[in-house]
Amino acid sequence: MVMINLILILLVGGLLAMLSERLDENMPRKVAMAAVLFDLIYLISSMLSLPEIAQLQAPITNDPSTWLMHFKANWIPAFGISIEFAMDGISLLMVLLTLILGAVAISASWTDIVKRKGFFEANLLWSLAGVLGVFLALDLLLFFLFWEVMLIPMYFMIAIWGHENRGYAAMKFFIFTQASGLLMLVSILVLSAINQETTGVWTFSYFDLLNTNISEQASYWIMLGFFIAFVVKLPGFPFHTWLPDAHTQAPTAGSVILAGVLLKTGAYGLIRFAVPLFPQAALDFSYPAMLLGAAGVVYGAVLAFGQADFKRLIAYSSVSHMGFVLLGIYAWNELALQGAVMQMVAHGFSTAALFMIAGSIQERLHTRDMSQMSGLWHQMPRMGAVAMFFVVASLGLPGLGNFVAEFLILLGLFQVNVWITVIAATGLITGAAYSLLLMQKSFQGEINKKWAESKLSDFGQREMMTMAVMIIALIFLGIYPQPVLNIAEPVLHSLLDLTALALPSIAEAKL
Amino acid sequence: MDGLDIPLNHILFISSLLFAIGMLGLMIRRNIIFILMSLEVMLNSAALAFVAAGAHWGQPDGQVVFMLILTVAAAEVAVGLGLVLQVQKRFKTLDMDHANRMQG
Amino acid sequence: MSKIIWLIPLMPFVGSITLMLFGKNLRRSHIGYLGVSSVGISALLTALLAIEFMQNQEVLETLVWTWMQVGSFAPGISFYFDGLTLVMMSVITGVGFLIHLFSTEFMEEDPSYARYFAYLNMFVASMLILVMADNLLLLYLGWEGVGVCSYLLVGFWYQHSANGHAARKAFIVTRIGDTAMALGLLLLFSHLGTLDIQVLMGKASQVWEVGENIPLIACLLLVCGAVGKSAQLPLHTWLPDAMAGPTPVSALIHAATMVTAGVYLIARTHGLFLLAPDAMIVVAIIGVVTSLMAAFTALMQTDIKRILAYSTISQIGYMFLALGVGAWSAGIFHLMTHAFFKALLFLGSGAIIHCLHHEHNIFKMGGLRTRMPVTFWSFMIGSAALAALPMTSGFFSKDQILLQAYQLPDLGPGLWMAGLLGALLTAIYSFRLVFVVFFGEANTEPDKDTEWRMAIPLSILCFLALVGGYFTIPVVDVFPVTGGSHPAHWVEYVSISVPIVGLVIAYFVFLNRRINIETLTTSSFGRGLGNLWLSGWGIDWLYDRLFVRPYYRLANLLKSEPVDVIYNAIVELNQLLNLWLSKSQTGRLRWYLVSMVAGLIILISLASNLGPGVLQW
Amino acid sequence: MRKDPLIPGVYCHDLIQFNNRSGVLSMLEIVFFYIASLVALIATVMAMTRANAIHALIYLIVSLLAVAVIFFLIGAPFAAALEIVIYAGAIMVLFVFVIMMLNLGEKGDKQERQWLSPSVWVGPALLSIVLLAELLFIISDVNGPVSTSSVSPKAVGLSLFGPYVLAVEISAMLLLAGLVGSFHLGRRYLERDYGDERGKE
Repeated sequence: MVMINLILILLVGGLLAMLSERLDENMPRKVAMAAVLFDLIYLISSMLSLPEIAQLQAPITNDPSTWLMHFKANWIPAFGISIEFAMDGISLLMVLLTLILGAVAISASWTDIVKRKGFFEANLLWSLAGVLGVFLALDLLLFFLFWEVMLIPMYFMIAIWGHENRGYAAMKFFIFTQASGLLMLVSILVLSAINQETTGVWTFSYFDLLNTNISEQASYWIMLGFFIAFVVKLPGFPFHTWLPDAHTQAPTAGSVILAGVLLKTGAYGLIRFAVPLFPQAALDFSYPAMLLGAAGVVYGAVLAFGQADFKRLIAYSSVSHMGFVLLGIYAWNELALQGAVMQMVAHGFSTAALFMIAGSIQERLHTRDMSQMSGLWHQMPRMGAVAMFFVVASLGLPGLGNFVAEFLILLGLFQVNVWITVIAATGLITGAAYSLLLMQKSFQGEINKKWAESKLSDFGQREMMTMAVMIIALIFLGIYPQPVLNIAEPVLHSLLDLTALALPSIAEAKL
Repeated sequence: MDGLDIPLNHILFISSLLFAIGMLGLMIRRNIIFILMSLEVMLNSAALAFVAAGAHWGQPDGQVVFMLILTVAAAEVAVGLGLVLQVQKRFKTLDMDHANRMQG
Repeated sequence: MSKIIWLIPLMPFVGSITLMLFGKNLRRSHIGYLGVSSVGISALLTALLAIEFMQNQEVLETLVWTWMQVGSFAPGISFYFDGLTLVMMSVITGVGFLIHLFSTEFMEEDPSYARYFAYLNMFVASMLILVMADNLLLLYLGWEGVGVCSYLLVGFWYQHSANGHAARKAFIVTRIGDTAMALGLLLLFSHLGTLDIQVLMGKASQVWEVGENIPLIACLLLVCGAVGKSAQLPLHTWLPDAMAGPTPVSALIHAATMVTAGVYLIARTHGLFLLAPDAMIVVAIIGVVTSLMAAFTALMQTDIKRILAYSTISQIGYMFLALGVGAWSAGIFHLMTHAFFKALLFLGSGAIIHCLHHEHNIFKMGGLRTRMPVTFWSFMIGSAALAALPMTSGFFSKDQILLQAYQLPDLGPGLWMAGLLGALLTAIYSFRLVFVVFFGEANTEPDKDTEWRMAIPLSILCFLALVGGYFTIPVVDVFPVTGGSHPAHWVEYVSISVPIVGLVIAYFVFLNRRINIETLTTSSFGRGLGNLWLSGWGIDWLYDRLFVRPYYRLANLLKSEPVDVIYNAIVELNQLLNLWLSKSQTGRLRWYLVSMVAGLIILISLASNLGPGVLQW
Repeated sequence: MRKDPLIPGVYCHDLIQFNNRSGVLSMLEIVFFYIASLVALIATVMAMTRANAIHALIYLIVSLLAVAVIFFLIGAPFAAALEIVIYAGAIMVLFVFVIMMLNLGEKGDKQERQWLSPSVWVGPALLSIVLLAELLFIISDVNGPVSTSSVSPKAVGLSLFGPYVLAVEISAMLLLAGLVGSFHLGRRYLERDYGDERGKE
């Protein structure tokens, strides 16, 4: 029930935010913030009351009763579709990340939305609700439903409140994700049909489908359907081209949510569905997948280096960073998976913060073109310092979250494939190149005369508070990541056991 | 020996001929009134085939479908003729080639 | 004492954080106190630790907390303290403290006073973590930390794009080495299952035989890291540019401490290198080639800081040579003495620059001997030590290195001779600097002389540069004993006399002008060679063509997203289809009818071809 | 025998048995059939080719009547009656009304003749012939006579309100829609007309 409440609070909160615009123009943002914070508190309090949180027993993947929470009710019993939610460590981490970044996103868009504020906040909250649903739903059709729920409000956010080229970006975003989502739907249906053929029962429950007996070839194709859907969202090379446009054109809050949370649903889907449901097929496919990941790392970094648009640069850096996640997942050992989970969290914070900075700059300068910036540090030292922090975080400075993630991924990957590791490691160098270029072009360098006269306001208290949350989070993740690792560990163990069970050859090789 | 009977395929043959003629009419006429008439012919030929088949099996279903066709024809003519009036009103002609606003 | 060892890096860290958060609201003097005292406390604690260590020779290991634990991978935030660590810590905190003190005067008029000390404190903290780390991952943390601080400090005056460029170059070039080093870490962990340095070296000697491939690769990867950080060939190009930062920064980071991190790394992991003799030879050759290359380059430079930068590269080359020939303690000893005299030289040049309105060109100086006596004497002592004139600190350390290099079988005499040539050049260029700057006619007038906050550090460093050679560094227990027999006496005599010869040459060429090199420098060959040396053997130019420009071109080529071509093609195909199909939408009823009938005909004929049963009843 | 009207299949079958006619057609009836067929074909062709709408309509009515005869001959008297009453009667009268309202006149006839040039109908005729050939090919292997037994209106009615009740309801909806639609279209025609005239005044 807790999980349904979590989603409902956001849905209702969105509705209230939309209605509250009639009372006062500035009411929606407050309502939205209250809803997200309430949701966060509610989540934490209900987590604390769980007995399992203390020891976090290893959940057995195909036994829902061992999970932190499990809820199941009939929805369309004739086809075995149910309302099934379950939460384990990874879902918990992702939900926490979603809610925190949700609050950040609302704070980021505190002042820059001028039209239809109520509807904006509503879309934001509904999108978050969809994301929560994705992280919690374990009935595959319900999962697909939420997959769409998070997509449509995001489409509106880009299409209505986006920047100059919003129509194109929104449509591109929609078509990419929708087309790949439909591919996933087909895969889900086929999987369920195959399961029905062998067992005689219609079911869409993850826990039942885990035991599906599929021929090797069929599982390969179905796995590809899932893979493409998730990799488009991730986004992995070469399905990433929607991302720079969408990120660049989206309003600040949209970029924050998109980069911080929505991309993670792809990675989550890979960890939760694409690999465990089809262990053998995923293993067969792991080499191309890792190559795609490495290509993403390098390609994203090179393209980021070539960009002149502040937000576009960050967007490509996301492509590069999420390439690491793909690598981590398909290396499929404990180190790499921990790294991938860590990267999901750390990248969420670092990129969200960078997008927020980009939004603040655009709000003040009305441009994202870096050739028109330069020397902004002089007028906005606080923003510059914060930007410097997140830039070095994103280039993987040890002691901050991203480094832990990338190092763990590389460490795990190295056991699997040395040469791909070497390729991916060059991402560290190219990452430094574009990150520092970003800093140089915007905050450092000669003071641009254009802005010398105009008074640019530095970060205020609200912004510094928001940034402080993320700075502390990243430092914490960087020097003491153990709590996060501990939460994810039992889940990853059970996933590894599950796939090892399905792949006796691997298990033997590991022994 | 109980005399002669009508072979089913003769009736179907006539039905097909009527259908083809109706279709030909449909294709060559530009006047909407004639188009509607052609449609009636085609519907009627289909009805003939149904009734004949029903008779072949000695079942009432053929006639039931005939009645359904009749209903469709009636409704279609009612609406269609209403449209004819509108077309005449708007375009001052009954030539359907003039009513080509639905061009892609 | 061992309980509070973690306080030593913490103090400057806290100082740095405080300055970052509240620097805006503090008074200038308070900022200075805070910045200097945080390092001062560390220095004091280090001194206490050193006294304790001298008494009981106790190696300390402290686990503060486990950084992360994933399966068997469990690096800790943990410190390891032995003689080597002590030497490094003393240099960092001691020299660091002096340079902080010097900076309070040097940076006095800078508007970003607090930011400067925040960065500098952060650097000291990172550097301390680097040398105190007991596992390679924590070392890597410090390693990258000093890299970022170096980036921040080189680009400290961010309003000049050139500084930003130099800073980025410094970071990215070293990052190349760092990445290789990270790969080395991965390799070591995946074969030995640990990153704890002591355990690692123990295990390595059990698992691997001497001369095996994997330790060789691992060592070479570590060497790449060391080469990047310590500005050795082929990754040395960042260091001369890094002189764009404030001069005390150059003294601390780019002379005394950070650039020697590579030397420390190799010395720290000597257990691995002993398993890979080939790697050691590579280190020795890199060292000697670098030292020669840099020495030739230093001869031609006109910017006072660039001369010192190349001399730093050259001196670190000596340290690498020492490491390569297995003269571990000699290398570390030279590291220490070099820290003293090079910090002295840099601070001295800082004093000159400070008093001469930021003049860098040595030919625009001259005759400063009488006007800036403190600086003159510090330069004299520093240059003497750098040139390794007898009885100075540099003499003892460099002599040790050369003698031990000579003893290496096969390559030894060759390395020794190259080293001697380097020493000769060192003496020439260092005294060229002294003679040009302090003697002759005055070209500019200093508007002030140094105050006490500059003078005291200079004096202390003068003292250290003179007597540093008499120290014994407590690293006997750290390194295996190498080199037993003494080489022939003539070797020693030659080693001693070479710097003096260099001094004499410099005297005759640059001061007395008895030897006229005009004809040589104006000949086309001489000029060409001179230009080549001036540009640092054209390596920067080469890298620019080989790597930088192609990368820019690649990024430019790709920036419009070539992958989108595929998706745009799909879009265009759809639009084409749409256009084509919408043409068939004529709006003429009869046309639709005819096409419907045609379609019907085709369908029926297809269906009847599908075989019996489809249209049968 | 007809006690269980809720099982329509059984029921209808019984009814057919019950109403079984003597069985055999006379020679005359066979001849009638072919004559009626010929009339239907000729009348239809004429209807399709007339220029004058009213003439065409009358040929169409003839064709429908001929089809009604065929219905009667093959034992579907109810269908025959409906064909005459509704088709030839009601629907055709509708046509007549509309044609009268449109008031096409001589000009329309001339126009029609012009439109009926061979260049217009050769292509469609070819298509029609091909389709016809296909249809004939398909029905070529249909064998057997039409049943000689007549299916009574009662059987049809029972069948309608038995298994086909859903279809009846759908037809009812359809008719309703047709009613509303034609009313709507027709009323607007009249209103506009009225409005235009008023505007002219």
